[in-house]
Amino acid sequence: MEITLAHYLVLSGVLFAIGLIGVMRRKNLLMLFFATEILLNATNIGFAAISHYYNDLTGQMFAFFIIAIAASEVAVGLGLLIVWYKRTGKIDLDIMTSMRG
Amino acid sequence: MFEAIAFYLFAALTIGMFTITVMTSQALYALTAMAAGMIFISAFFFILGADFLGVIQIIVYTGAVMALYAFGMMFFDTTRTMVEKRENPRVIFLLGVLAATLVVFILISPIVSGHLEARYPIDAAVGNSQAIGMILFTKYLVPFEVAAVMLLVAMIAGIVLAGKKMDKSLTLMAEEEIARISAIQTSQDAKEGVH
Amino acid sequence: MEIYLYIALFAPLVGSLFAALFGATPKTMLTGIVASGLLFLSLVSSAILLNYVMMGHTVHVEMMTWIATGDLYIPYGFVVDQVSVVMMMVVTIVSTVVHVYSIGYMDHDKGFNRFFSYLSAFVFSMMVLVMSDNFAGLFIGWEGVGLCSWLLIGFWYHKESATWAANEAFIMNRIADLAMLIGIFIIYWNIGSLQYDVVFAEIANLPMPIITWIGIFLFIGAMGKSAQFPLHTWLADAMEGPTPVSALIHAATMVTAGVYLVVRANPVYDLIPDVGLFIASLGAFVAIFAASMALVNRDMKRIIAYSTLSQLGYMFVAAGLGAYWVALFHLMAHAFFKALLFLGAGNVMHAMHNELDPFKMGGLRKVMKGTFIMMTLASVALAGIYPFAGFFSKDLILEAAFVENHYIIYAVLLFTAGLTAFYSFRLVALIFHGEERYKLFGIHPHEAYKFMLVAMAPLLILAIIAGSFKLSYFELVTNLLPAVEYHIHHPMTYWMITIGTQLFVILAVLLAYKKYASWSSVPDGTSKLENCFCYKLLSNQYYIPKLYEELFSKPYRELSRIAWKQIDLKIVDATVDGIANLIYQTGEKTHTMQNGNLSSMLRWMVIGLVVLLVLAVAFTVGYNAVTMRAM
Amino acid sequence: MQEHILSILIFFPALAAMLGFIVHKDSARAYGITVAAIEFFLSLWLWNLYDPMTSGMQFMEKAPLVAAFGINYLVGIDGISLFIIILSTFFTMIGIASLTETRRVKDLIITLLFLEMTMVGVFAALDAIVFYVFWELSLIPMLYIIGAWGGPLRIYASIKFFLYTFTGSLVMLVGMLFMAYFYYQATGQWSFSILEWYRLILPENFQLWLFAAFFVGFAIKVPMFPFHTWLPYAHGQAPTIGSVILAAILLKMGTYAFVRFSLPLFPDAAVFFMFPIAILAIIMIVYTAMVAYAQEDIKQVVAYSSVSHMGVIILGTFALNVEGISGSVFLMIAHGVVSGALFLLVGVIYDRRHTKLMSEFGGLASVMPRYATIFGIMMMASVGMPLTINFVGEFLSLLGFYKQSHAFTLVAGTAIIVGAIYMLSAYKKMFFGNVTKDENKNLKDVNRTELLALVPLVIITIWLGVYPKPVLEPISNSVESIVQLMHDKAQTKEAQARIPDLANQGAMNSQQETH
Repeated sequence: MEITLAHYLVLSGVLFAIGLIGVMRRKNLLMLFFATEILLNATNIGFAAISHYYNDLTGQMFAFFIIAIAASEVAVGLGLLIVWYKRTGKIDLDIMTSMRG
Repeated sequence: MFEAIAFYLFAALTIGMFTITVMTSQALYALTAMAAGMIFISAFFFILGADFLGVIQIIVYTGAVMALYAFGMMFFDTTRTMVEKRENPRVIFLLGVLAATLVVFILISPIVSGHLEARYPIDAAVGNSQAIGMILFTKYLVPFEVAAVMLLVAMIAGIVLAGKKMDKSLTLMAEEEIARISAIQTSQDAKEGVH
Repeated sequence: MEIYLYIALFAPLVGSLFAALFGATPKTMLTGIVASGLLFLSLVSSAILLNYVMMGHTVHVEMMTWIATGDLYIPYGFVVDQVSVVMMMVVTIVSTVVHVYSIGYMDHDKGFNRFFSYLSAFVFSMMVLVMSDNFAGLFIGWEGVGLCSWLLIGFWYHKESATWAANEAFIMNRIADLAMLIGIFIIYWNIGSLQYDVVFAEIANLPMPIITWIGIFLFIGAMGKSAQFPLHTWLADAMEGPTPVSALIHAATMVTAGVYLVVRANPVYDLIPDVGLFIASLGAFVAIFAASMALVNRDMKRIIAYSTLSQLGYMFVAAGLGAYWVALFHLMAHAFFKALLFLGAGNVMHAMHNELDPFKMGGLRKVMKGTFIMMTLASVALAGIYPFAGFFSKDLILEAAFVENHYIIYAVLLFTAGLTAFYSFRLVALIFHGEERYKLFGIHPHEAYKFMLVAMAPLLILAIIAGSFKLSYFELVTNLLPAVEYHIHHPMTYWMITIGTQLFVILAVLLAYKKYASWSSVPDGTSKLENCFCYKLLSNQYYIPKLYEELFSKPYRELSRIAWKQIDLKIVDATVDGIANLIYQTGEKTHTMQNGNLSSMLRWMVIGLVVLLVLAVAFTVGYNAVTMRAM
Repeated sequence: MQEHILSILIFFPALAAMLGFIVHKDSARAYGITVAAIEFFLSLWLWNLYDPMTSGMQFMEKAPLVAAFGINYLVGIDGISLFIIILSTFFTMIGIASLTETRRVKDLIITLLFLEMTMVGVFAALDAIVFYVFWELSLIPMLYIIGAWGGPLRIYASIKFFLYTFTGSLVMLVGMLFMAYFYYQATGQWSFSILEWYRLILPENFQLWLFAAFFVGFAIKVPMFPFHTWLPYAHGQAPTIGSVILAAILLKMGTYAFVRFSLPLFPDAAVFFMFPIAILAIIMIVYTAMVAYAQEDIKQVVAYSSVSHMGVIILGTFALNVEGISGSVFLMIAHGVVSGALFLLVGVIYDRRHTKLMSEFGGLASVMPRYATIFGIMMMASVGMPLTINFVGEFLSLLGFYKQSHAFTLVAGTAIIVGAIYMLSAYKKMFFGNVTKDENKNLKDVNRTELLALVPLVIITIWLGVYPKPVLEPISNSVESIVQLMHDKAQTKEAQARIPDLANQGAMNSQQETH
């Protein structure tokens, strides 16, 4: 049974969907971050798989940069989260309504 | 055959772990499942021959990122059960499933595949890490440097944000006021240190 | 000779501009004298041109281009030929007299200078009208006289009735002008030129329906200016203007422009006798229609205006029957005695402090001998009694109708001639004879200035002797117009008809004298006669003005209001605002989407993603389907 | 300098406007008048240099902007645009000279100078993108003028004006882009040059769609019924100077664009849509004339009369023959002069009485005789009295359309009747009768400044009415080339029949004669 690119892409898609569900479902900001990490990782699998099956390193490069971005995102995001927590004492998404239109 | 077994095994594990991450109400479970999922993903990278990426995945995600989250959780004290108000869980699942189906449909449909052509072919003669290094420091040098700067900025931003008083602006304050605030700050820090 | 043409044409314009320079300053006698002098110059030039034309020449100049685009070429071209020179003479004579007369008549008016400016401008327009060598030039004059008529009817602009009448005249003329414009368009697109000579040379080659349409539209144009039914109501109302204006514009010149147009366009109307017959029938109808309204009217000027209308009907009968030279002849004679009549009426008005009701006058012949003589003679001329001008011209029309075998028209005209004599002398009798009823109103009448009477004298002479020009006139104009002689060949019939007409007319005169010469009281609307249906019908002008008011003015006003308030604001604009509001309301309603709640935003984000994905799939599937089919 | 005169004409006012910011506010007026006068004399010089016998574009300048997509700064003029440009510079000068506004004069003058740039730019542009840019830019100064110096409802009016016209222009932009794309498909090159588009023959169904897209933009600008409702608000709220420029120049952009774009690019579509548009034009003429008659505000009367006259212009344009189009272009200028003057005149009385309601006046002829005279002359010009400027245009427009449809022309011709009705009754209400209101008894007649602005307009009105040749001849030459182009491009039988063939006309005429 040959594992084809499609298998990886389907897996990537499924993981992405899980991440999406998490994004929508979570109200706790920290948990929300977890869900975004899942999204990023789902794409990473896709990139790596395409890179492999097409014999091209570009995909891996992208995955690499995505990891770098994810890392900085966590750093900045957590920093902001701390600031928010200091001001309000909560990290619940529902109280963040200052962007009301 | 081996590859297939490994793929299905890790796929099942990854999906399971991430599902726990998303669904559990225990923050600690979520964190742990997440870390496990990350490691399982690195397994795919190894299967796909992207050794360097796999290593990075383990180091950066499981090592750095997860550790950060762990610290964060301790700081926020979210170790206990979270109470989250949910609206329309069905809609959420519907949307997720719909998105997944569409993405999968797009990805497996053989439209794009025909036109792809390797621009930076993997050279079988050199190892994965070496090949990555060669491309990273030639073609992707500028993005690499930018990424480095970005990480630096992110680091500084993280420190500043975590340490800054959001309601006060030092640039707008008079000298004496800054002195007064810093005095209060030190005394507070001292008290907290006692606790 | 060209220099005389230019002098004749532009001297009035110079006079007008000169007077306009003093428009805002208080009265100066200078303007009146200069304007009159310049008009006299124009008269002299016209006379020289007449002399030149009598010798068998014509003058044709092209001053410069007016409009030239595509194939259209309209120059400022002027022609002095046998027809236009007659008109020029009529216009300049009457207007010179009226100018001089006005110096006295407008003596006490604040707008003295302004008046002369308008009056001379009118003469200029009229000269353009008659001298132009193309239809567009004619239209310039046509509109120009309309404008001046508007200015002059509304000269006393503080009077509501005067300004109303001015606007009515202008707008009614505009209706006819539109038809005239359409007639010009038809001519242009079928012939490619508007020059008279080209048009008249080519007209016979056109298909019959087109010639008919040209004839009809040009005649509708003429109907407006000449106040033919149903566009006649403005003429009586136009009497709101100063009396010299009525004399010049609404009796002698402008209103006859329609007749001039038909005469000028005789090659067109010669080809369409059916339209000609219609014109003649309408003319006959207007003749009797207007005369009947004059019978009972109690406004001196309106009576004369209706008589003008009636005489215009006569002219159209002649023109419609193809007797163009007769029409033009009657036009000329009529101009002289009708202007005289109006000027006399002006004297009476002055004497009576603008009282217009002849029933409030009476016995004025004692104080106003000169005016009395002039008006009586003018009325005699109007009634067509031998040997005055009216006899020659009006009798010719009757003869023409008889010879052409249009006996109904003939009978109508004959009867109208009797009516004419009756109402003319009713007026004369009421004003100058009988008891001095004006004393009841405490008025002290006085005769007008001497020089005014002197100024009127040329008209008096012409009203008496114009008939004697008939032969030389005939020789002159038949160079251009069809030379049809209308003679009843049977001498017996001829004499019977002529003498019969004369007797009938004289009988009418005597009847009028008998009934009105010893009138003693001022009717107050209670007598039996005044309450009978016929009287009311006639004195209300057959209720036509009222009908127009109800049928056109009011609905138009109402419709305009609806168009604005209901359609424009409530439908058109409301639709636009509705669309804007719809968008705005959509924003209002959906802005809760932007409630700032991050978790709902995230959900929207996912929905957006799903939508994009669906689109992507749909497009690719669709694209594939198309390419597959293409393959 | 001669070869760059158009660029100078376009950008000199903008440059002057920017320099205007550093001018002291007390001398702003003098500065504005000087700049506008220089600009006006430059445009007169342009006329002097213009060769009236040539029908094509003159003073062309070209500089690449986006070479890859064939977008160039391409300007040039022919007889059609020349006089509208002169009209623009003239009215800017007159407008600034007669300013009576006291609030923020300097800003107003700067805005006007910017507006002048956009106006000249629109009429000189030969590249669709450049045209579009100037077209849209012209909205902004006008938006300011109405919004900042307008009446009590100015915000509503200015936003309505902006959004309405802007929406239309966007549809037009889509049309332009598609046109360029089609050009690319047909020739393999991108081009936005109108002159190159002229050479392209489009299939009929494409023409219909593109015509419709352009039509939306132009029709709202004109404004054609039923897109006209922004105009009364804009006029009602705008200050005098705004109304003058709006009526005299900005509306002409729409009709000018019909002549420049719609006709030569889509001759078949123009013939196809001729009668629907003629019906709209007739509704404009008659219906808005009726609406004008019902107005109580003298400025609204003039505003609606503008719409009514624009109907005649549209009708002349879609006559599709030399007489009609020349007439309509001439009428654009005529209507610019006359309606501009009428708005100035309304401004005169508004300055004195601060009301525009006709019921507040009455008997002004005896109080302000000079004012009444000038108003009367302009009113008569508006009514279409021969020997005034309007008559030439109206006569030719109607004459032209008569060739296409007799009945329509007859109905449209009622313009001369209904026009007389509302104008005369408005004049009567304002000037005739006795002075009933005490406020009106001591009104001052027009002063020297106002005369300075009005007398040239009167002179032009009569001069071009008596002797239109200097203007009509270049217009007619250029129009002939457009009509010939349309005939050559026409594909459908109907279009070929309706658009005259000037080149072979001589031959045809002689043929007719032999028959």
